[in-house]
Amino acid sequence: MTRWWIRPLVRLVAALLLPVAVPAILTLLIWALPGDPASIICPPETCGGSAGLAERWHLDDGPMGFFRHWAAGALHGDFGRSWRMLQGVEVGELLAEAVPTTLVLLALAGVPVGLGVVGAVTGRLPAKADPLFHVLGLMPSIVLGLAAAALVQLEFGAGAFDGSARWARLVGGALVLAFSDGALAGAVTGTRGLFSAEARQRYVGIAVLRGETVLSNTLPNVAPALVGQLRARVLHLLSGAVIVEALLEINGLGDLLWGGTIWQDFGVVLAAATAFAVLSAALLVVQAVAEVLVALHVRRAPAVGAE
Amino acid sequence: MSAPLVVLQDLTIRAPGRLLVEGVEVVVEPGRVTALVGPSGSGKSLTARALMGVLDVAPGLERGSLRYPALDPSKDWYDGVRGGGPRAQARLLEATRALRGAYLSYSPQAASSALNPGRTVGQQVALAVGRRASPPASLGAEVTRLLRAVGLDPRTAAALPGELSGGQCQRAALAIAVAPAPRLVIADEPETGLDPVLRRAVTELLVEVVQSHGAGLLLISHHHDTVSRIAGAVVRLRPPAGAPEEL
Amino acid sequence: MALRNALRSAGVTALALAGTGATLSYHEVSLPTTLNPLFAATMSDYRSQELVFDRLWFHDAVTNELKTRIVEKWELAEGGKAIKVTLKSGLKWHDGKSMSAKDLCFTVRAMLDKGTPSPIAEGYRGVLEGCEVQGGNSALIRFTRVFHNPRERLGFAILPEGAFQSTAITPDLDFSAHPVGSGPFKGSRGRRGVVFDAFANVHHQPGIAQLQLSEGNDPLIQVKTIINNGVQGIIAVPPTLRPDVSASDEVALKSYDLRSWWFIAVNTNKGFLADKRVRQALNLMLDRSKLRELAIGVKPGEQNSPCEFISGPFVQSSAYYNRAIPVVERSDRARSDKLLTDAGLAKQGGSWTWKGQSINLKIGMLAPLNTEAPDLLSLIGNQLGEGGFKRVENKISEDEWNRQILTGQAGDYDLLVGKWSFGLVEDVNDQFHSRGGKNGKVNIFNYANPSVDTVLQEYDRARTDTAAQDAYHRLHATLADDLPYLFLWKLDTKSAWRTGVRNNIIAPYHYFTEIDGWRYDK
Amino acid sequence: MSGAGRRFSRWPSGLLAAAGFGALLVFAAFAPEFLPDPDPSRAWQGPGEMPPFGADDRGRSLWVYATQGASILAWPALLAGFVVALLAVFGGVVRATGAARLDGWVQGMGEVVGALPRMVVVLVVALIVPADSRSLYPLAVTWALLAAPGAMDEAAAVAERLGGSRFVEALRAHGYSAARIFLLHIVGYNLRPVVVRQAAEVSMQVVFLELALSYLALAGDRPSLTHADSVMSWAGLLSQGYTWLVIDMESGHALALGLGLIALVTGASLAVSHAARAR
Repeated sequence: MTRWWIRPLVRLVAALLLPVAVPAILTLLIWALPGDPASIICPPETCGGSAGLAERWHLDDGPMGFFRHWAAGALHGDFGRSWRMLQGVEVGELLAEAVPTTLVLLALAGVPVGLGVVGAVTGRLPAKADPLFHVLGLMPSIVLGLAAAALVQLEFGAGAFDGSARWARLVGGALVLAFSDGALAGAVTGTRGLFSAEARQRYVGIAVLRGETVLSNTLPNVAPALVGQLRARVLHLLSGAVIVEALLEINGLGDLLWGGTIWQDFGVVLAAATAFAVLSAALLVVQAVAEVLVALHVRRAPAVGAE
Repeated sequence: MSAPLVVLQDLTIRAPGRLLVEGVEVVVEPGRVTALVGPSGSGKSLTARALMGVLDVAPGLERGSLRYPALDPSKDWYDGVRGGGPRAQARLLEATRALRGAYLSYSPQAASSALNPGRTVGQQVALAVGRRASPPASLGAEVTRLLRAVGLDPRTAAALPGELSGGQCQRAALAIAVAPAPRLVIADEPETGLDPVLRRAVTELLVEVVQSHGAGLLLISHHHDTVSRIAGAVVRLRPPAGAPEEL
Repeated sequence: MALRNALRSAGVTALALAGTGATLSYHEVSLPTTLNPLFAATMSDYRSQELVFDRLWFHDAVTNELKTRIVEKWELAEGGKAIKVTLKSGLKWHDGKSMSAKDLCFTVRAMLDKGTPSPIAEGYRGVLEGCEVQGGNSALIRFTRVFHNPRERLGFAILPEGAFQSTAITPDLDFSAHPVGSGPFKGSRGRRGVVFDAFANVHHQPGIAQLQLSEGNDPLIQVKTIINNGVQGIIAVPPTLRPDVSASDEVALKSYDLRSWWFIAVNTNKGFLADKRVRQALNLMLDRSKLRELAIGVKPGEQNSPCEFISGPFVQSSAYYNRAIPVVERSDRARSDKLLTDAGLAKQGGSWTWKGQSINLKIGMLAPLNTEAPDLLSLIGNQLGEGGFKRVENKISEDEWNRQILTGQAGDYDLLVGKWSFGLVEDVNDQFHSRGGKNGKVNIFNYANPSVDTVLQEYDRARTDTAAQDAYHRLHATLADDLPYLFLWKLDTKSAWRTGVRNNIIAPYHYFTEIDGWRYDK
Repeated sequence: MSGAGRRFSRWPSGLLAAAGFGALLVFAAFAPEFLPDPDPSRAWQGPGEMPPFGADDRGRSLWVYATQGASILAWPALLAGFVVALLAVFGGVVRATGAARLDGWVQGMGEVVGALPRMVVVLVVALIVPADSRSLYPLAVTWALLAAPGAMDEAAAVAERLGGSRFVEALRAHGYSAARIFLLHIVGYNLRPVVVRQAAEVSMQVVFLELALSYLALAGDRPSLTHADSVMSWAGLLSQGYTWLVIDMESGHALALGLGLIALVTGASLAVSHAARAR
């Protein structure tokens, strides 16, 4: 307990590192690929002479120069334009649509997961239900996703993306995210495990003899582990969003990344991957802050000495 | 002569296939020390818990009555609990919650593992003080007073149980037990895990602190010397299975 | 099951609703990669751009005669090395500004500008020399030399000067997604589709208010969708699914001749494949009838099949096709084995080896071809396998194809299955001329054959159609013998449109050239 | 997951696991190297007409899908499981030895690696693998490396519950050799359940990953990211089955087979974890 601040600190450092490291590594990859970067980013057949591109995109200054320019632009919200996936469209514009969409998707997926966690903490959700969640959780997202896609297609038609069709895709995707690949099951059993283990501690029984409640004693003590688990869950959902969005054609970050990858549109991939890194970093920060708050709460003591 | 703090009669608790305690009678008068003695397994802790309205064995309470005459001479808290099984016992637990840590409080044995490791000692004492009917003018000052009373440096208020020695924990637990200014303190083998010198100190401190608060004390112990030295009344438990009684 | 059916019936109505409103929605196999005519790479690009832009000259979809919608009058100048063009007056761009000769010359200058990284522009750099405005609506366009068909060389789309900062036009401008044209529709590319809104003009009065283009992947589902009126059109219906469409009274198949032909390019620079006899052997090893039957679904001896075999780089209906050269339909294992043995290959344990090394053919195919001819790659692979060749099979994405294959960086591939579609000009110089300078720009395996180059130059120099045809007939003969490609077939392309869509004349290649006349009553 | 399982014998689940993975490897072993020619006249035939599993839309036996799909998956999935197991053991042992500095580094690295959304990294790796040498191996190993921090954490926690280095000291006092302590007592007796479960889960995830990537490639009519195009992934079964879902093509049996194979993998992975837990 003496150096309680180390873990949060490590997390904060990691959080600072991620959004820089991810695009930096990607940049190196562009140069690691065979062929010259310009023609990798836009094949000569569509972009003709790549010398012009190299200059436009600062590809001729080597990886460092390119990354400097890119990062400088990114800091001002200028991610350049899409070369291949959606030629001419500002990548920033794509992000502006994708990030909120993915956040909504995660939020929707977070509802059942959150309810599961709360249910497990308060004991409202009987442990008897766990096997059911487990069976559901064994389903890979691709299978549930296909079912959801089929429903959307049957209900709204293949080409429908706006209005209620958009929401149907979002809600469908969220449910797939929440239930497949053990997301909900993991959250529920994980939380339950944490609390039941803590509730078995002797001090809890004694606290009851003092007329205190179990939760008021266990909650602060499991909070750090709980926050850690929740972060892992959200990260899991975030990663799952790639497949689900691509499958259900939801205009989110995951789909953007998928599109960027198959079109080898590095501008888009860079931006999307960085956005993912930022979201993940934000989660790290949240966890670190939560840990600090808990530590401070634990250390709280009435001002003594005055009599 | 004022009313007894607690009157427990004919306490009979059954676990699957065997009796745990049978026909136990306990009366604790205010201002005096009552000792609950008996060999291990004779149900001392069980009786103490039953006396606080905490019954957590199935099928559980078979016979008996529990009264807190100083509060309400007529009310038998076991009404509707006898033979009621876990559900009725859970109801009793809820019903008596307000009393625990207020009217009567509990000082555990092996306190180092009995204190919440995630809360400073000061915070735990403060929480207990907070359960008084009339809160003190200055919480900080009251915590300091209590810590001093049990012979702890007020600075230990900022310490977590893990950072204290066994003896310090025992003292802290005692402070927590008396903090709500209870009418009755139930001390469960407070000497356990302490060396003879410390053991004596702690029990004497216990009696002194409790009596200075004008409360009654139910002391659970299997140390004859302690009991004979401080107890005004002794309740002997013998294992219902008829195991040979100590003493 | 019951739920599924209930949903399906609900789905059908939902699909039906999607088709209502004053819009015509249709599926392409893939969305256009850009709406900027300078960077068109796929057929879907060309089709979409035809809705948004006017080309200076185009071929009539029915009579195939050369036509224009925006030229008032024209005359050759400077002894045929230049052409004076006068544009019609009152032509408007989609942003309301009026079109003038300045825009025409801007387009020419943009294409000549080296800062415009456009392969299409590069093609014109060999043809055009410059352009000067002569009065408000007239411009003088100069050619690099005298052409026998000068106006046919002017099939480019006109771009608005006002929409660009400079003549150096790059593909990443917003123009690629939200172009300003003078065509019948104002186009806007979204993440999931393209919307084209009718734009009335002096030279365009489109009869349809809006077109909605969306991507339709599984062709089977596309066909079911159009039958349910989920969309009103499908651009490409694979031969195997055409019977399903014909079976419906509400949907009609519409033929549009892309003049596209399929081939297997052979890596003539790689070891044993450099030997002509090996290529001939491979040519004889293929059972084209079986390939066609299993991949396209053409029964042996079927009349007016959508798929005709070819023996050279033209479709049989073309004037350039040399009918004297027979096609190879069936395989002739005995002859092919003999040719291979003569070329120094030896069979060990049932598979061919060369100089003691076992041969492992690396075969690639342009992935989207699989929609038109399912399993073609594995069918070809299996036939070569039966012939005694080990092999690896890879599909190649359109992007990868453009990036690696067409730029002559096909690397260690041995055989590549692909397709060419001709535009206005049936010109195969880029495919077969040895690479260098402006020549052989899409020469896949960098095939180099002096006698072929000579013939191609003759075609280039030809001043009359007959001279050009004569050159290409000889080219056909040479290629059929030297076999840098194993020529497969011409596969005609069919669209499906709801019968409610009337007067929908479809132009070869650019498809929507006659869209003004289309009508749709629900 | 907990106590309940311990009462069972290891054998039934062990056999089930062996059967599951055995089937997978047998399928893989029987996989034809190339797709056979289609026979359109037999399209959509049911298992009755074309045993054992029926035919696809081109009249090709679904047996080919099952076997070729397995040949794509089996070894990469097992490799991924092995990598995770190895790293988890490492994590556990490091904690047990009480090598604080190394442990610190391991945790720090885990923090960073664990914070990367897995699919994002996998896609980026897929992006740089040359198109003509596609295979599931690089993606599987990447996935394993990304999953490792979690596994190492859990293993370390187990070692910690044992009492970390004190546990080792205690056993030393009993005169056990270091090898015996680490291999048998720490890894064999205590880490086994966690390590095996993590490995099994990751293997299963790799299978699902392949299905997802192949399906998306198939749906977009693009070359696969995970295998050569002369073989068919199980994703082919799902996309065939999808047409049954949306347009009622007679391809229900394809979907059933696809789901069956997924169930096989899931069951095997569960059984392995259970066997490792059982006494």
